[in-house]
Amino acid sequence: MSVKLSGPARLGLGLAGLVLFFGVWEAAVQSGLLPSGMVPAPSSLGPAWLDEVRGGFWQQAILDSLNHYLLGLLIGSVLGAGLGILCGMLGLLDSLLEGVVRLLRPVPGLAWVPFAILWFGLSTAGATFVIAISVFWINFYAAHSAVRGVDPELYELASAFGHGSFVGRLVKIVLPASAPGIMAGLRTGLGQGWMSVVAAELFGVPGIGARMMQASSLLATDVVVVYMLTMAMLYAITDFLFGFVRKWVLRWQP
Amino acid sequence: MSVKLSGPARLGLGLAGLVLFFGVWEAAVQSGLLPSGMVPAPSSLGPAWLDEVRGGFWQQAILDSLNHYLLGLLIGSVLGAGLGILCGMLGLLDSLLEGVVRLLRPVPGLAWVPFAILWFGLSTAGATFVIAISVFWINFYAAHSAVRGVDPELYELASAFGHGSFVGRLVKIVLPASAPGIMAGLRTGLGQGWMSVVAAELFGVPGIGARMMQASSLLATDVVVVYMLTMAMLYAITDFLFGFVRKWVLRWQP
Amino acid sequence: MAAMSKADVVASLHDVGLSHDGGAHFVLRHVSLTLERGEFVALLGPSGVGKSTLLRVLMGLMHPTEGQTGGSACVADAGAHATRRSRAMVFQDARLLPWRSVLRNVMFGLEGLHLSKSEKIARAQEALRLVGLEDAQDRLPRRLSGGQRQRVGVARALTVDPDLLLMDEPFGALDPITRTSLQEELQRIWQQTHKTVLFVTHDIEEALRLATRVVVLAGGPPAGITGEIVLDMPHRNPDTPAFRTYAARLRAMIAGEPDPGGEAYWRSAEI
Amino acid sequence: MAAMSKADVVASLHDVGLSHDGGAHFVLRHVSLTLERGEFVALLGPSGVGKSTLLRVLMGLMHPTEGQTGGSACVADAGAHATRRSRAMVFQDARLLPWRSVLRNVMFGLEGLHLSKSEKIARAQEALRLVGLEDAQDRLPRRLSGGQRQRVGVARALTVDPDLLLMDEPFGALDPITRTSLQEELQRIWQQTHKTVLFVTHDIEEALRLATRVVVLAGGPPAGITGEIVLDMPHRNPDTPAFRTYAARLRAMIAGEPDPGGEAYWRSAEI
Amino acid sequence: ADSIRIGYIPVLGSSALFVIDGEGWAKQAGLDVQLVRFTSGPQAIQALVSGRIDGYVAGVLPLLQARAHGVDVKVVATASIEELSVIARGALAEGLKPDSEAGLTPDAVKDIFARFKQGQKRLPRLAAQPAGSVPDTLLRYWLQKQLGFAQVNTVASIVGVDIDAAQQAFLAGAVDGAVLREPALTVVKTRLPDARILASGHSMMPDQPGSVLAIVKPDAPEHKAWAGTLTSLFVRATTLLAQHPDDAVPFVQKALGGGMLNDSVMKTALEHSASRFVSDPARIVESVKQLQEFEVAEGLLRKAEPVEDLFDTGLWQQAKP
Ligand SMILES: Nc1ncnc2c1ncn2[C@@H]1O[C@H](COP(=O)(O)OP(=O)(O)OP(=O)(O)O)[C@@H](O)[C@H]1O
Ligand SMILES: Nc1ncnc2c1ncn2[C@@H]1O[C@H](COP(=O)(O)OP(=O)(O)OP(=O)(O)O)[C@@H](O)[C@H]1O
Ligand SMILES: O=[N+]([O-])[O-]
Ligand SMILES: [Mg+2]
Ligand SMILES: [Mg+2]
Repeated sequence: MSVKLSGPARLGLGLAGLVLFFGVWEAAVQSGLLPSGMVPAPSSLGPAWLDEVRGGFWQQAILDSLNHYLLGLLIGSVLGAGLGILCGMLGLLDSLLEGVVRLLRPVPGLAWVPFAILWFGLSTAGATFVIAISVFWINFYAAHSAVRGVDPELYELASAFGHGSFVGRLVKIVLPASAPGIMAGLRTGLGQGWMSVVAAELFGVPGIGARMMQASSLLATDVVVVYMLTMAMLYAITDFLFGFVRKWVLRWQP
Repeated sequence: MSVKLSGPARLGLGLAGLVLFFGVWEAAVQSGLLPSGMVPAPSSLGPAWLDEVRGGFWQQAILDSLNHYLLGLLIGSVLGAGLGILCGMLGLLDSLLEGVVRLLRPVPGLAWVPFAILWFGLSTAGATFVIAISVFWINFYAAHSAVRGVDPELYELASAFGHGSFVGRLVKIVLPASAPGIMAGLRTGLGQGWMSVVAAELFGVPGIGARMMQASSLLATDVVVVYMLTMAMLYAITDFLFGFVRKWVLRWQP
Repeated sequence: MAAMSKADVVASLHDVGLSHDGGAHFVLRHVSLTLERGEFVALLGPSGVGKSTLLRVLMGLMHPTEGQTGGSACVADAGAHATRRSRAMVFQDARLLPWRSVLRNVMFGLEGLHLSKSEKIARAQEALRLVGLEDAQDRLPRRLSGGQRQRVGVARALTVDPDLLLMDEPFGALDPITRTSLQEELQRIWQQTHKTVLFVTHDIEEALRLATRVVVLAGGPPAGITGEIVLDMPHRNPDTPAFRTYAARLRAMIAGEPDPGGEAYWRSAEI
Repeated sequence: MAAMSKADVVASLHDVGLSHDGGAHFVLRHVSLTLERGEFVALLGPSGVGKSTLLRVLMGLMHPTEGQTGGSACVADAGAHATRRSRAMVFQDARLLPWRSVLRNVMFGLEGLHLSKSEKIARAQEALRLVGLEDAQDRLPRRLSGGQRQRVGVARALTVDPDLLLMDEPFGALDPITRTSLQEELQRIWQQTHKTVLFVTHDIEEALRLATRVVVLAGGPPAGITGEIVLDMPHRNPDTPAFRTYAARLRAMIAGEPDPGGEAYWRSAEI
Repeated sequence: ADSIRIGYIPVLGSSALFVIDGEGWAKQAGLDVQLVRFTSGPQAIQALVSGRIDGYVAGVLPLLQARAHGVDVKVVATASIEELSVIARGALAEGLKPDSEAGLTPDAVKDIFARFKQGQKRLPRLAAQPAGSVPDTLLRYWLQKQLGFAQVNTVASIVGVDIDAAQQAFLAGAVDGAVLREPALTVVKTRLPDARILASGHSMMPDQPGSVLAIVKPDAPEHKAWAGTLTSLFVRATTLLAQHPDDAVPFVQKALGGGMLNDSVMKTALEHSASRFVSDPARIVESVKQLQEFEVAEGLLRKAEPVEDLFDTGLWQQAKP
């Protein structure tokens, strides 16, 4: 039996872990173990952040990135999970798309950047496209394998009680039974979306990623880390908020 | 009951889907529906590929990329799945690392590039690092949630038959029960690895990604697509090979 | 009873064979069975002989590898304005949906029927009351004991008010008290509504207490129907000689021996 | 029997209480039970009363919320060179590992014991033979019928040759023939090896056929042990008056009525 | 001996390196030179700061950032001057003659910007490299100091991307103008005949500093051993490029063309640039000073350092032709 920890205990441990992490890092920089040119000291991050906030860059970068993040996430998640569910349920469609999926899936988000530029220009639409594509595949595969993993005995049950039609199976069995997997995919996509923000902004669309690259080109590693942490924070917030949705959807789980 | 397709039927349908895909694409370009400057015609890909092969660029790019792909994949998968399993089983460790994980997880692979250059220079090591990081998180989360999803009744079973120790639970229950999830993570990581190849090569380490970006700077969309497809092919091969491993590991599954 | 009109055949199997591997090995073969309206048929047979498989075929969950199925319940399912279903099944494992509360598990079969929400709830609650779980309606399946889960499965099948009720060892995990009370409920429902029931059980006494006819599946693989007894007992008391004779005959048939006929009682009593 | 030495207490519960929610609602309370070496105790009780929970506590899978556990089997598990385990359990659901073949499921409990690979296989095959599944050893659990799965669970527990064997409705899904044969096997093994067995069943006849003592869990929640009968029957024939009297007494006790004592048989026969 | 790692960016300004490499001069001189490609100058100094490269051939300005971070790196020779031009397409090139290059006055250019804003109802987008790079700084310098716009962001929106991406964005029409170097200039002019030069290298800034050869810690013993040799090879290669550009085509083609550019494009680009291959570091000291002041004013640098410290002209003096 694994140790069951209470909520506050978990939180406390999590914070302790963070303190440890930053403490070791600061000590390593202070003692010269890590050269300060290569890694900023955690204590320098506060001032760097304040500078960015005072200049208004930080707020603006967040707003800009949120914009294409949210849109790309929405489009990618809905299409990805939707198609994943359909392919998981319909063997015929699955087989038909299998080749194309195998062909397109491994094309990296970044590799789409040239086409994003060609098709959408250096616009938010291009960034949204790059984010949506990377989120799409995560959700597609998560939904697909969750649906494939549904206990076939439950389909029997659905047939036995008048829900043997496609819609019946979808609504009564597939969606709830694969909800844990789909939710896991959505959650992973949430993270993947933030990761793609940097790729999407690499070609000049303003936002956190663009600002991060700008700072790195000026060797301002402290500002780079400020934006890394900003992303972590935004991810944590989106993940936290999604946690409520997930908990509600999966409230039947132990 | 969903349609069960035989192996050859699936393959045939998959090929039909591909033919349809390329056919529609070619027709769209030929008819001028898609401007040829923005999308290359599929028929132009063959010549473009031959040019690359004759110049020796294609073979060299593949060798270069394979090198850091395989190494990054190995490191990222082993560490990610390993830590994911440990955190899934040990509530204490999980709680302790939770904060740090939340902090580091959302930092995009690309955002590590500046540090990869700083820490590892421009060797393959830098590229390997970027690939390993992105593969790491996929495997970490997949393993973590697979282990969390293990039916607690199976732990009871293990305890009842003398396998209640940490190692007993790990070997007898956790690894086999979470194998489907871990395998899914490894498989996703396999794809993610190829995606990160582009990011890893963005800062000049030679390989497929670098070559792709070079082509895109000349709007050589046909060459860009040749390398996109090359990646798809390499992914398909790795995925196919992994399929055998997966099938063998999960041979008990329906 | 054999002379009933065609409309009264609720379900039938004609020379059915079934194989899990597309014909290489048959589980069942040459099985013919006719269920007439109002019959209560008990299906007995050794473990692994194919009883659950037979029920799946009757429920339309599996297509027979050979032979045909027929009968009023097997042809048409409930129409657009139906408030009931033609068939329902109690699975051998309770097979509850883990994400639904007990009440919503019971309501599963009602969804899609032409009923208001409150009617559905009322019917589901009534079914839960019949199986003695009215207080557990908001619990999730994993919070139930084994027998409680099985009873939810029974309630779920009863609530759709089917013509044909297929029950795969529904009372297997119940204590005698609960079991007796559910047997009595089932008997009452059957008498009042003239449902047709096919009931798999391993308990010969249970079969004799409830059924109008007992069918024995044995032999094989492939297994077939090796015997059938139409029960002719006004009082179903286990202590009567008639009851004991039937029990001994069935015991022999399940073991694959020839039907010992009416003399069997005294032999069996020596065990 | 009460005057045995301490070493002969294989397992015991002292005033045990158990709550699934940390003390808000108790499932069991004030339960004291002592299992002495060589006893065959049947545990009866209505559905949902806490029988499986009680077995979990005895198996050490749950810590009692109140009270203590003890006894030789509950204290020490097999040492480094052990070739057997002190306790084993047959779960109410078969609880097989879907990724292991039947044989390897049975071998589950042998792993970690001081046996060679071939000894393990031989022991597992012997156990499978006892439950009549020697031909199914390479199948995966999902290819088994309900009763076959349950028998694999029985084989898995038998094969570790435990001092204390906890069985949670092990024969529930079996047909009478298989059931009787397994009962006889179990009886034989028990007599030869002097194992201590705690056996949950809903079948009073089964309890009376096998047990040396019957314990009834009822009432509540929280439930407790409401009655106990040490059986004193040389011949376990269901048709003898002694057998019927015991059956009637137990039926009443499970229902929560006071023990009617020896007179009960005639009353029960009227049902 | 350990190999000498030289970072470079894929522009014509780095050609001297390709010549040294291609002719095999380094090997003859007993040096093991390894070329490491970066996608912009700022990218390269990240490796420089952590000691991953020993030498650097790219824009001079990112070196100011490196020095500000305490890295002892010195320019020992110039590679090329007046490399960068502003090129425009579409509405931003409207009405310009193909040979407009030399003749545009600041007022004429201001007019073009004003017309664009009026006609397109938006600001023109101009592609440069990341902040701190020569192209970015120079573009801003040109807009503010040469054209006299007070506020850059009211005239144009500048996007800082990699060299490859800048070229692609311009070709694809995702930007209206770009600050490009050779061979990109020749490539885009060949591909887009209606692209027009808005400002030549000279008119952006006379003696505009471009690519330089810089060496990390040139006085450290382990670097001193080869710094002189490398500098003289570099000077020799630069002279060859200025005098016989055609001889360099195969080497440059191998390094930059990657099989995707044909020889004639490379030849045109080299010939066009011949006069700009200048190796004397003294030539750009003044202009670097101006640009440093400009960067300080722009907030890209915290404070100005004596520019003389950035240069080490001694090696060039020894090697000069
Ligand atoms: N999915 C399957 N694939 C292959 N064989 C199967 C499958 N399901 C069942 N079987 C086999 O078919 C036979 C009949 O199984 P079935 O479940 O119908 O038996 P049953 O009579 O219900 O037994 P029990 O009383 O033990 O539940 C068994 O031998 C079983 O092993
Ligand atoms: N995990 C759990 N959480 C909360 N309540 C539980 C849990 N498991 C069982 N219960 C409750 O505890 C009580 C006892 O359950 P238990 O499984 O021990 O009953 P049982 O006597 O074995 O019943 P049955 O004969 O039906 O198997 C039941 O009321 C059940 O609902
Ligand atoms: O060379 N630069 O990009 O500065
Ligand atoms: Mg069955
Ligand atoms: Mg139980």
